[in-house]
Amino acid sequence: MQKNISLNIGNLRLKNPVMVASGTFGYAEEFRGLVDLKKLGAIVTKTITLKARQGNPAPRTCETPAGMLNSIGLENPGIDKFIEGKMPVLTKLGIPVIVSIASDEDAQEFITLAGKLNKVSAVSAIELNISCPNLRHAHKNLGDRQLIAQDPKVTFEVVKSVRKITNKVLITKLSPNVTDIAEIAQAAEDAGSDAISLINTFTGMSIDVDKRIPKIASGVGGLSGPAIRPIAVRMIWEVYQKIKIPIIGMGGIIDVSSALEFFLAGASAISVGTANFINPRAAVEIIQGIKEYLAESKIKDLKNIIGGLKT
Amino acid sequence: MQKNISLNIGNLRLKNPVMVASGTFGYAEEFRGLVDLKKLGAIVTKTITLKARQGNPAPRTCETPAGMLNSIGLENPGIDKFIEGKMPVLTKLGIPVIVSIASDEDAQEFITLAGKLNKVSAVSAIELNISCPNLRHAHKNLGDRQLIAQDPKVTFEVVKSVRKITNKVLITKLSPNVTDIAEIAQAAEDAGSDAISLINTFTGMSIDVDKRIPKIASGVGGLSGPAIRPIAVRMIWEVYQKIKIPIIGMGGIIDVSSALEFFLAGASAISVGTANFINPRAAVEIIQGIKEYLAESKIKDLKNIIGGLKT
Amino acid sequence: MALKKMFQIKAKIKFNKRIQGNYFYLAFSAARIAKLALPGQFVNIRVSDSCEPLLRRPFSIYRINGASVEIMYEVVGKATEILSEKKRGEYLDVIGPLGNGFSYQPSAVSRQPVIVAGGMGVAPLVFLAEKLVHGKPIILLGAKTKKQVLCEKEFKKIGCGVKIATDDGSEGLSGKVTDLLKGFLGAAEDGRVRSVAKPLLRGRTAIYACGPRPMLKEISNIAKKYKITAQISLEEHMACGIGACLGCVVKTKKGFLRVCKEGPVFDSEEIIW
Amino acid sequence: MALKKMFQIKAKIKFNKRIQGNYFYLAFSAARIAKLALPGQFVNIRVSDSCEPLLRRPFSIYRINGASVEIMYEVVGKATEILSEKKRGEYLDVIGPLGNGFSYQPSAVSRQPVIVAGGMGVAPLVFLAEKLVHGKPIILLGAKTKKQVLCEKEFKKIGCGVKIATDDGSEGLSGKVTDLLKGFLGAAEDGRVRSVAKPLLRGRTAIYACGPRPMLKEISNIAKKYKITAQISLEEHMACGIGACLGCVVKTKKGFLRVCKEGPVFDSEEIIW
Ligand SMILES: Cc1cc2nc3c(=O)[nH]c(=O)nc-3n(C[C@H](O)[C@H](O)[C@H](O)COP(=O)(O)OP(=O)(O)OC[C@H]3O[C@@H](n4cnc5c(N)ncnc54)[C@H](O)[C@@H]3O)c2cc1C
Ligand SMILES: Cc1cc2nc3c(=O)[nH]c(=O)nc-3n(C[C@H](O)[C@H](O)[C@H](O)COP(=O)(O)OP(=O)(O)OC[C@H]3O[C@@H](n4cnc5c(N)ncnc54)[C@H](O)[C@@H]3O)c2cc1C
Ligand SMILES: Cc1cc2nc3c(=O)[nH]c(=O)nc-3n(C[C@H](O)[C@H](O)[C@H](O)COP(=O)(O)O)c2cc1C
Ligand SMILES: Cc1cc2nc3c(=O)[nH]c(=O)nc-3n(C[C@H](O)[C@H](O)[C@H](O)COP(=O)(O)O)c2cc1C
Ligand code: FES
Ligand code: FES
Repeated sequence: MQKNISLNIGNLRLKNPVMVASGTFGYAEEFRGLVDLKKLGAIVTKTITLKARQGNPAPRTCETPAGMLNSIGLENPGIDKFIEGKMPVLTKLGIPVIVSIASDEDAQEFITLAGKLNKVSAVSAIELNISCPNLRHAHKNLGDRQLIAQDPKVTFEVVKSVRKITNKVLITKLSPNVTDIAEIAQAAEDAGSDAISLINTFTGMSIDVDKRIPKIASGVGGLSGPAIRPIAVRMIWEVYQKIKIPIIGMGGIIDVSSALEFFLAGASAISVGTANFINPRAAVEIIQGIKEYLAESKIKDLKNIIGGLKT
Repeated sequence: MQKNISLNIGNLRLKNPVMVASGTFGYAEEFRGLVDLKKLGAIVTKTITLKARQGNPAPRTCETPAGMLNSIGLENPGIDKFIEGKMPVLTKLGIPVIVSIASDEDAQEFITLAGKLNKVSAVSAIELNISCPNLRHAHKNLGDRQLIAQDPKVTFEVVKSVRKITNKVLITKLSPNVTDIAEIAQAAEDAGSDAISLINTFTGMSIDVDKRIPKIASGVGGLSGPAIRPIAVRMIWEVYQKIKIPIIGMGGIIDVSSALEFFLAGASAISVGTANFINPRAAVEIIQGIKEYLAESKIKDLKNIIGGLKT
Repeated sequence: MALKKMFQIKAKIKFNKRIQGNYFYLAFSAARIAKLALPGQFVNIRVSDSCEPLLRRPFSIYRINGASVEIMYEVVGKATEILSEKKRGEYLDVIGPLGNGFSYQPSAVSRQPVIVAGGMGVAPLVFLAEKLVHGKPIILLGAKTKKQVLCEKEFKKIGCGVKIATDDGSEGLSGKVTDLLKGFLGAAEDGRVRSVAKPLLRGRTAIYACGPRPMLKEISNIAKKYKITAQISLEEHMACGIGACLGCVVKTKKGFLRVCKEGPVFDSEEIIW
Repeated sequence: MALKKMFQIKAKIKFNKRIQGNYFYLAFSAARIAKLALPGQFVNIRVSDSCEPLLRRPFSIYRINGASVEIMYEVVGKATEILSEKKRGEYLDVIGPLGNGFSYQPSAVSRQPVIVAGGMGVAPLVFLAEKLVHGKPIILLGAKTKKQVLCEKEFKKIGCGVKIATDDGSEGLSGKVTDLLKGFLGAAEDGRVRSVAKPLLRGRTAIYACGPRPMLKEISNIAKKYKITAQISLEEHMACGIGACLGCVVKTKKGFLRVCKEGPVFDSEEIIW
């Protein structure tokens, strides 16, 4: 029996629900030869900013118990060079390309960035990264908050302003560093986001006790990997109770079993992040594993298990 | 050369800075024979409520990557039986006993509880657990928030009201499930807390994908263990920048190296939680390890490294 | 309840061998645990000093052999997999003996107790059978299939009568071990067979059982029906194994009790299923 | 830069033996990696399928032997400890070959290149010496103490001249390997000794170095002073090893470059220390 695992995120049709997460898959070409890239549901690019960013000094990563910290600092060539140099390669893959964007100073930049992407037909969707722990105080109305995604009003405002100027599928990526994730998700939905991506990394810190310095040069960084999975799953479940638009779930997914937790908690699609570093084939293996799970459980359509957790 | 590792938390003198965390050391007697209990800096009891609580149905715990979820549901005999049945045994240990209390319905209960503890001279300090993820909506002014420790105003109010009626050393235990931990810590300090304990567990969820049910019966529970350590260390560091009262740091401490991260980030004392289950001697080994670290680093007093992270 | 002694020991592995399929048999030196251990008690083992697995894992004490403690286990996940790869001479971090084991009267009185084991639940029951041997215990063993029937020889060696049930009928009765038990009690009631079950029905001995939860529940029902005593050994996920975390509770008539501390053996009539 | 081929391989361990102290020598079968590997490239190994360690670990390709890839490593933490416990016949999950290795001219031209190794930094340099052998490379080996001097025999077997410096003077010069290098260059400059360093000073060959960061920095300074070329192999913490995470950067005149992709070998004059 044929199992259906395709789905829509807004108008965007995905042949399967497994993407690779922003910043963890480069611009795809890095994985060529290791993975059959055509099999992926979609690729989310490294977050792109208006101007090129050189990023933070090294060390930029360190391992933590069942996780890792990173503070890449959004190193990227800037939107123009990205469109010119990276998009053609990405387009050739023949899979949906979701471009992640962030503003490094001014929320107005989101509009400029989205405007530029509007003109690139190969861009399937835009992901608003309003939750990067390496970009602080990126909006004048934030007050004490560090991230746009930590304030429902600012989130609403930013999403709304981009929504107004683009018809591309719009995904808002949220931060787990908040008291009430559902409240922020609601704000993004209200502002017209087509989907919610969550979670971005937790801000964390790890210390080299012999040298008495932080293990990553920037001090704090973003925590990802299996360690954070239980929190991610709980957040998806909470958000799922509250909003109607699709959720793209991520945070510590490493295999089919961990991926299924996210679907059962309410994610319509999932994104593989840190696991790409450990096993470049993780995403592709998960796609296969989902099909097998459906077959074994005699379920016709993946949609039937979304949010299917029995409580 | 003699190394000093003693310290004060308010008026409470501790011979060393290593405690065992609430809910992870029972009422100490469970560990008798496995650990030399007299060596501990202090013991924090399981959280006690006014009335006895039978707690949640099983399964109450499950393992997660480098961590565990629990939803004990604050099972405890109630304050009167605690004072009668457990305090005498605890008192005999000859180490400071910090009694953790929570209100399971009404913030007014904190006052009643503290009032009862005032009369027990063997109680060295009171820890206000306003951050238990298994106790939701425990205050009428919380609005959408689930925990007292998620709202700076309610935190201030509750701490203040207890402060007014007790001269015992007062410790406020904070939740990591917040957008801005320093803001809550500040509220507790302003309200007269003598110290801050952080962090309590993260709310998390883990799913049995074959049965499609949560792995713990109550659905969500509290995430503890090494997995959360980088977030805990970052929060200590943030709070340390903002407040003047001592911080009791915890979250994933399993050995001397992880303990030292907390001191360097700004903790004056630390608490060992989940690690007690893995290695009952963890706390005692950490005390020894701290002394050795000071000797090797030629540091006279542990105080000299508190917040000593170079950034 | 008086505080029982327990020890945390770096215990050297004496052997660790595959019995059949995924079942293993391991012994480690731990004189102090060996000396105090009672049937039905367990040990809590840290199989690795890494974060995966993070927590200790509980295993029934299978048998005591001088200063050696023996366990029998099935590989079902990460910790048991790691355990199965350990070699003779390596060390395990073990806490034990833990919990309350089976309680039994001096063997003269407890004539022909009935021991019921489901699958890996057999682990603590050989040790128990040794202690009850003068009462000529009757052993009912259940498993999914012939290859999963464990310890038949060991029980026979001690001198116990063994009856077997397998789900697929590949050995003994085709059905559940509880069917064996029912047949056994029913027959005795009818007086159809020799009255080996009589002492049980007259309350002079008890059923001792360990195995999957549904089996234990069924045995509780049977015990209730026949008004006999059943001591059952329960499992629950454990974080500490020593009564400190309150994680491993079971609902009883006295409220929640800790499987690791008040249990793992309970009177079946105490349990609220 | 053209995309280079790399493979993810379940590679069978052929041997894994202790050389001395904490140093180990391991070989695994990986024909496709062996075929393409160049000196200075590395492999990224997942030593266990657990969460600890979570990430792969990079190791220089020590040597290629037919279809076998060999590495040499020091046990410094969790991953290398686990690696050291692996047995012949077990499998490793390996990605490679990765990065850009040393670049060298046809050996006829590159007369007497100078190879400088500090401690475990020797790992990629025997392979390199093999390729440069017609140029009669001169090897300068540095270590803390005699017991940590690695590969002396291997270099000699190929036919290279080896000079040694140890911090404690237990073998060779008492001092740093960079002192050896300085003495060597200084002497050649003065014309005091036979002119083995002349080709280097005249820019006809280069220094090839791998070792701790301070050593490489010192070599960069020396190279700058003498206006000679030094190719140095850097280390940085790696999450992916394939250029995807942007984690392993080093500051260069061209901005941040990835050690795993543009490196690990760089021209020393490119690096901003
Ligand atoms: C008092 C007691 C005595 C036991 N005695 C034995 C014994 O003698 N021999 C033996 O093989 N096993 C015994 N067990 C079960 C044994 O502890 C588990 O099989 C083991 O912990 C599994 O660890 P793992 O990491 O390999 O599997 P995991 O990956 O942790 O789990 C694999 C599967 O086993 C289940 N499981 C894990 N831990 C427990 C637990 N504590 N109770 C019930 N199910 C669990 C999980 O839910 C999962 O389905 C006993 C358990 C208890 C509580
Ligand atoms: C390109 C490259 C080639 C390498 N080749 C070799 C080799 O041939 N032989 C060899 O023994 N080692 C080599 N290393 C270093 C090796 O990767 C580390 O020693 C190893 O990752 C340590 O893992 P661990 O879990 O045992 O130690 P950890 O517990 O991870 O760390 C132990 C100590 O080593 C340091 N460390 C860990 N990873 C790295 C890293 N990537 N770079 C620098 N320091 C690190 C840590 O900061 C810590 O101080 C190489 C590293 C790189 C980047
Ligand atoms: C090295 C690294 C770089 C990342 N860069 C970005 C980024 O540029 N933009 C973004 O939205 N998220 C970024 N993330 C976050 C991931 O997309 C993902 O949300 C997070 O890592 C949680 O998923 P995981 O646990 O599967 O990795 C990055 C994560 C890592 C580990
Ligand atoms: C099983 C369990 C029960 C707990 N019960 C309590 C409690 O009653 N009161 C409380 O304040 N914290 C409780 N905690 C939280 C711990 O005190 C501690 O804050 C947390 O576990 C983080 O530290 P750790 O990672 O070292 O365990 C409990 C934690 C665990 C694991
Ligand atoms: S496992 Fe902790 S109380 Fe039983
Ligand atoms: S390790 Fe990821 S880019 Fe080099």
